[in-house]
Amino acid sequence: MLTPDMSVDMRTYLAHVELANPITTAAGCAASGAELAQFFDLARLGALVTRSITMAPRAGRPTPRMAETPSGMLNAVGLQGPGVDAFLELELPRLVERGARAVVSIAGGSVAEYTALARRLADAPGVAAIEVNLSCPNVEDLGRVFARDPAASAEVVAAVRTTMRYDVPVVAKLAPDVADIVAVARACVDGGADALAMINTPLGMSIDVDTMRPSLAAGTGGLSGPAIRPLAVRCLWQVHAALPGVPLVGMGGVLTGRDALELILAGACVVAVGTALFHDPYACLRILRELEDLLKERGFERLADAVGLAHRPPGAGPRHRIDLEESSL
Amino acid sequence: MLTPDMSVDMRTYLAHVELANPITTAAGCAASGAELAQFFDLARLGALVTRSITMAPRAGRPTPRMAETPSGMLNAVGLQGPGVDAFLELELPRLVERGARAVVSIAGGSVAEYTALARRLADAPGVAAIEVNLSCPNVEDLGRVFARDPAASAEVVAAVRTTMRYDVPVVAKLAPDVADIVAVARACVDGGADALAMINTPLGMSIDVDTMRPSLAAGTGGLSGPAIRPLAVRCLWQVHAALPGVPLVGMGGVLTGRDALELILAGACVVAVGTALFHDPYACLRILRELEDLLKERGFERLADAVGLAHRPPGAGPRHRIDLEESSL
Amino acid sequence: MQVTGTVLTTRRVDAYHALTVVAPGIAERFRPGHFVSVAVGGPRTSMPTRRAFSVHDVKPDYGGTVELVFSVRGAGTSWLAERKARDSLDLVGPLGRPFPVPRDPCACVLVGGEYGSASLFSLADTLQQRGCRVDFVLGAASADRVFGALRARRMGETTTLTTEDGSLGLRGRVTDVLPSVIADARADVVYASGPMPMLRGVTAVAVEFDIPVQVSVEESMACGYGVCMTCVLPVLGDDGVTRMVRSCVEGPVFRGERVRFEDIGTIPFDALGAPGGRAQEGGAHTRHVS
Amino acid sequence: MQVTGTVLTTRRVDAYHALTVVAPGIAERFRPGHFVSVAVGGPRTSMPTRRAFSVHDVKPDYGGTVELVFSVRGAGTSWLAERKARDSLDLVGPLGRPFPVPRDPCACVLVGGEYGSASLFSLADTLQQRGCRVDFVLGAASADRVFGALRARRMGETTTLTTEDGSLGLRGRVTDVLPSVIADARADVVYASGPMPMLRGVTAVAVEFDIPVQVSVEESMACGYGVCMTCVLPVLGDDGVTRMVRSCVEGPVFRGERVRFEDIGTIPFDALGAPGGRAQEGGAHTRHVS
Ligand SMILES: Cc1cc2nc3c(=O)[nH]c(=O)nc-3n(C[C@H](O)[C@H](O)[C@H](O)COP(=O)(O)OP(=O)(O)OC[C@H]3O[C@@H](n4cnc5c(N)ncnc54)[C@H](O)[C@@H]3O)c2cc1C
Ligand SMILES: Cc1cc2nc3c(=O)[nH]c(=O)nc-3n(C[C@H](O)[C@H](O)[C@H](O)COP(=O)(O)OP(=O)(O)OC[C@H]3O[C@@H](n4cnc5c(N)ncnc54)[C@H](O)[C@@H]3O)c2cc1C
Ligand SMILES: Cc1cc2nc3c(=O)[nH]c(=O)nc-3n(C[C@H](O)[C@H](O)[C@H](O)COP(=O)(O)O)c2cc1C
Ligand SMILES: Cc1cc2nc3c(=O)[nH]c(=O)nc-3n(C[C@H](O)[C@H](O)[C@H](O)COP(=O)(O)O)c2cc1C
Ligand code: FES
Ligand code: FES
Repeated sequence: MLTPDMSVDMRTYLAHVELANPITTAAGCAASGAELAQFFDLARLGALVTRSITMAPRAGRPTPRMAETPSGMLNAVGLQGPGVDAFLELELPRLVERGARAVVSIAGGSVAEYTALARRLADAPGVAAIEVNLSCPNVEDLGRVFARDPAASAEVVAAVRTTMRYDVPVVAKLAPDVADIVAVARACVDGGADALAMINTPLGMSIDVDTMRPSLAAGTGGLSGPAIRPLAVRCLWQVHAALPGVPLVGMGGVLTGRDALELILAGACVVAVGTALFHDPYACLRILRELEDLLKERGFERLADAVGLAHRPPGAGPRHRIDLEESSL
Repeated sequence: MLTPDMSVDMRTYLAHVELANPITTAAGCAASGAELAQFFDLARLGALVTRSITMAPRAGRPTPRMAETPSGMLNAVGLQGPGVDAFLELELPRLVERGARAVVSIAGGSVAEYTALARRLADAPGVAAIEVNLSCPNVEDLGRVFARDPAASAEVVAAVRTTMRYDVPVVAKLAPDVADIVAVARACVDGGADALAMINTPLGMSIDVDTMRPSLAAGTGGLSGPAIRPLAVRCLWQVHAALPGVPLVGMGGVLTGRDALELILAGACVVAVGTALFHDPYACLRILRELEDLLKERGFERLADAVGLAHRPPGAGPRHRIDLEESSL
Repeated sequence: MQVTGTVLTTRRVDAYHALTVVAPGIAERFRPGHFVSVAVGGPRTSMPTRRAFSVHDVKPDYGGTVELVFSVRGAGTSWLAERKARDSLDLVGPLGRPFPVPRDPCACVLVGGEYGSASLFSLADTLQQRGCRVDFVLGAASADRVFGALRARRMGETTTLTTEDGSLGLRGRVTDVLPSVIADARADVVYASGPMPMLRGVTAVAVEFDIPVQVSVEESMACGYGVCMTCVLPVLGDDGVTRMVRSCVEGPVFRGERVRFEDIGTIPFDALGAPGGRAQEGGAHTRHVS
Repeated sequence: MQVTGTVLTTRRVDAYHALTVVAPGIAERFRPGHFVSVAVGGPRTSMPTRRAFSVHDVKPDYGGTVELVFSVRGAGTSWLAERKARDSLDLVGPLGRPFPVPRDPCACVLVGGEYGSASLFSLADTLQQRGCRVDFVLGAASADRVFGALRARRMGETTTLTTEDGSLGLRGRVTDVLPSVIADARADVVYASGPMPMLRGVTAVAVEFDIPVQVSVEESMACGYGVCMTCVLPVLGDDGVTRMVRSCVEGPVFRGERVRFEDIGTIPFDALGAPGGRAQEGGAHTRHVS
């Protein structure tokens, strides 16, 4: 047991890269980092995950790009960003200067584009890890999203893994709207992923009953926020059960330390915060503090001891028997 | 335009079966109907959809079976029910006596079991339609859920369609946790489905951070309630766009007339109410009233004119251009 | 029935909050042991399931009021604790199977644990009106969590209090003192309301004395009126068959010896419809009777 | 900065609600044109995104208060309309690029539509302190939706009111009367806040008179401080390149003639990074400047 004044060892590992704590921003939810830096020192984050960087500058989707849904929001930003050259010239160096650990998210429309991005990033100083955003339409497969196809996901991951420096971990980011998340996870690990991040936003939609038209200009959009947390917990749980040795970055609707702990107990060793940042610029630091307090209350000396703990066979008693049948009924 | 005292024609068709109005209960959310009958006359519903009937009586899953999540709930009831014989002897006749239109939901673990259920129901008087719950583990395929596999879904639907009386529509009920809902929908229609119902509950999970164990005894459970409405709207939208002639039963987080209208504008001609019934036994009638008022306010003379209306090309102006790319980003 | 009631008063009672709500329709139909379910979080709440609470008291004021007593557990009860007089509250009730009361006068021991005692006072009233003797045994973890000790002392022939930390009454549990209370009162029947482990213990004592025991159970509930099937527990029927029965409509009050306490949280292998278990033939057996 | 403020007063002003909130840190940093974002729905809200509101007024009372004026649109503003004195309110602000004010005294026409006028009075104050002449043009659909007519009459050199139904002032729109107001006042600059179509019209008039116009736009916002990229609109940069810029940090105040009003809701084909459009070489061009 800890005494009240002892602190919990919050260090964690994203593959072999040590992070001072498990709380990061989620890709696309902290822009270039500069905005958050007005509020607090970015070095206090486990890592800052960048928006998904593309080869060319992208203007994104038309507006409205955002709609609120019950305990969630839909977005269709469409990867607006400056392109990899401007990112390397202007954004990444600023992050490094600020002492942030930078995880760079990349997005492409073909295996070749992901490879090209990896090549541009391979020698960039200050890339702590690469996160491969697989929720992009594959232009070579009728726009079918990579993340929905284990083989296509694996191909992208393998190409990036081969291209990146061996000491920079490659994290594959998966989406929940597939029939079998474990199959995609396994394919990515077989393709060389050092870690997996989940979940990206499932595809959703809302219709404005006054205009009688879709709320978003793009029609559909990604659903994020607390509404999807049960999907995130389930995906983490299934993947951690199937691939217990693979480090998992959990995200989806984390607003509080309790939510972060839920994802950690399911198997995440890193927790990313997205939509909550829109509500509270200090969300990451608050969540980190709350998480540490919760771990302390529960007698943990190290964060690492809580990772995946909900999987352990319980003390005894049939009340806690876990039956892993997959049906939702 | 309607004058304020005119009423909207709320009739709708589930395939060729006319329903007096589009609001039904969702399978498994109104038990046998007897409980709701204490509150209001079941004949006022568009239809009463029964719990999913199985061949043998089922005790269901252990408790806790329920956990609340942000704007949603998880359930793992496990199809507790009396079995088809008791259903036919005791429950269905009571529904018929009460003047309810009964849509009978069926669930099985193999194609043979679904076929056997259809055979038992084929000559039962008072079956307005059969809803085939495809979110069941297929014992012959390592417990893989039928709804996640287009071919398996189609096989079940074809078997039920062949067995049922030709004049009883067969509705295939789909789950959203697939990579391509349109592929499953198409397979079911090709297999003979007269209509499609969506969405069943996506698989979710929550972990109690105090006990540090899963909240549900079964570990995972189905997520329902307002949280999933954006997924329901998106599935309806995609399937209606791909298969505009197929009647769709929409469900997922409908609490109000506005929510029902949202699903109708996306393409549903029937709307089922599930979780809202737990909050308000009168939910169906209230939603029906609210829906009728909304249609009236918008100048509709017939419900049918609103079905799928959000798909129509808008008046003009680029603000409303809908871009149907599938990515959630 | 569903009622939009108005909060009349709010007060703190030791560790508990008490809310009195004007809800004539519910008050009128109330019988001891009934519960109500409350919508929490206001319009556009993120909490879609209602919360169940026993009715502590009904009064004729303002056409009929009901009083709930509760402790703050999670977000729903936190919200409820912030209600103020004149706020409105959406209630459904009265729900459930109330306590059955004996036709003829007899000696009754009423056992309450934590806020479980809240539902016993209206029962005691009814029993006394029928000429029954009533003895109370109330227990909790600590003094501030024993609900209704004063009222019990006023109403009961005897009142025995227990706390686990010894801060009020005897140190220990209600089951430690129950045998002597039953013996002294020559009790004919036991009524109990409180946490599941307590109900199990009370039932064991009553069985030992070979007297009937009525327990009011508490299972997680989504609907409260029988449609969701989430609140089940294994109960032995008159026909010797165990069924997973709904505690909201077949309960919350059950005959204690029929509840398979040791199997709660499981599907006993011999329950009707258990996986791999016996599937009864014929429809009649499959009705939920308990 | 994020502040948990306390509601000081609430009042109705015709079709609008006004809330004064004690929020010293925000009041202190405020400049005309700033906005704040408000968390709605309380703890465990089902509404995860904040709502943006212009700051109508700041006062030094209680260390500093801010006043918001709003109309009820959906669930968030309904919730806000129910706040009472002493409730607490979670605000982030001041946010955005405020109205730029001229160094030297000049003649300014301030045009407000609906609640858009709310942000013009503190601007008028600042302008008048710098010796500027201020003329107001306020419009709305109907009399009850014209905000601040009295105050404008008190402050402005002239005040012209328009309503679409003619219930107050002239029947018509602000753009119908704006040319003559500009001419009469020999205006050097126009400031405008209101619905997008109005801003477009006002900009066209100012362009015709060849005077600068500063418009405060209103786009759907999720974060309000630049991280979510949902609030963008096409704006022409100094370099002649159109970029999708964030109205929360690069705006909400823009030079009207730089905003491509006719293309709002689209990605203009010639915007930087438009699909199939030109992708600029080099990094420098890709910074958002406007
Ligand atoms: C028949 C019955 C009578 C009850 N009477 C009382 C009473 O008089 N006073 C009192 O303080 N409590 C009573 N309870 C327990 C009360 O319902 C829970 O404390 C309350 O639901 C917790 O809600 P929450 O939002 O604070 O907790 P949360 O943990 O946030 O609740 C989440 C969900 O779980 C359900 N839940 C959680 N705990 C329980 C529980 N113990 N029983 C049932 N559902 C639960 C809630 O209804 C909700 O759906 C009773 C329960 C039942 C079933
Ligand atoms: C910079 C700025 C200043 C504003 N100032 C005022 C003001 O002073 N007074 C006033 O009444 N309103 C103002 N608005 C509009 C105000 O933000 C919306 O009326 C409000 O967000 C609607 O919230 P709701 O919950 O009632 O509506 P809902 O429709 O339920 O809102 C759903 C979501 O859409 C967003 N949203 C909806 N409409 C708008 C809108 N017009 N602009 C931005 N976001 C929107 C909300 O923020 C929320 O995320 C301003 C908006 C901006 C961007
Ligand atoms: C506005 C917005 C933009 C996003 N952009 C990206 C992105 O560029 N790349 C990516 O991999 N995920 C992106 N996401 C998904 C988030 O990283 C995260 O996976 C998801 O939002 C779930 O977490 P949350 O519920 O905490 O937001 C975006 C999410 C939002 C809300
Ligand atoms: C407690 C519960 C039990 C359910 N049982 C069934 C069932 O037996 N068969 C079925 O097809 N769907 C079942 N469902 C799914 C619902 O029919 C519906 O598809 C889903 O809950 C989404 O609608 P809602 O958000 O309105 O609840 C069940 C849902 C709940 C919450
Ligand atoms: S609580 Fe729904 S059946 Fe008992
Ligand atoms: S509102 Fe988030 S970037 Fe402007």
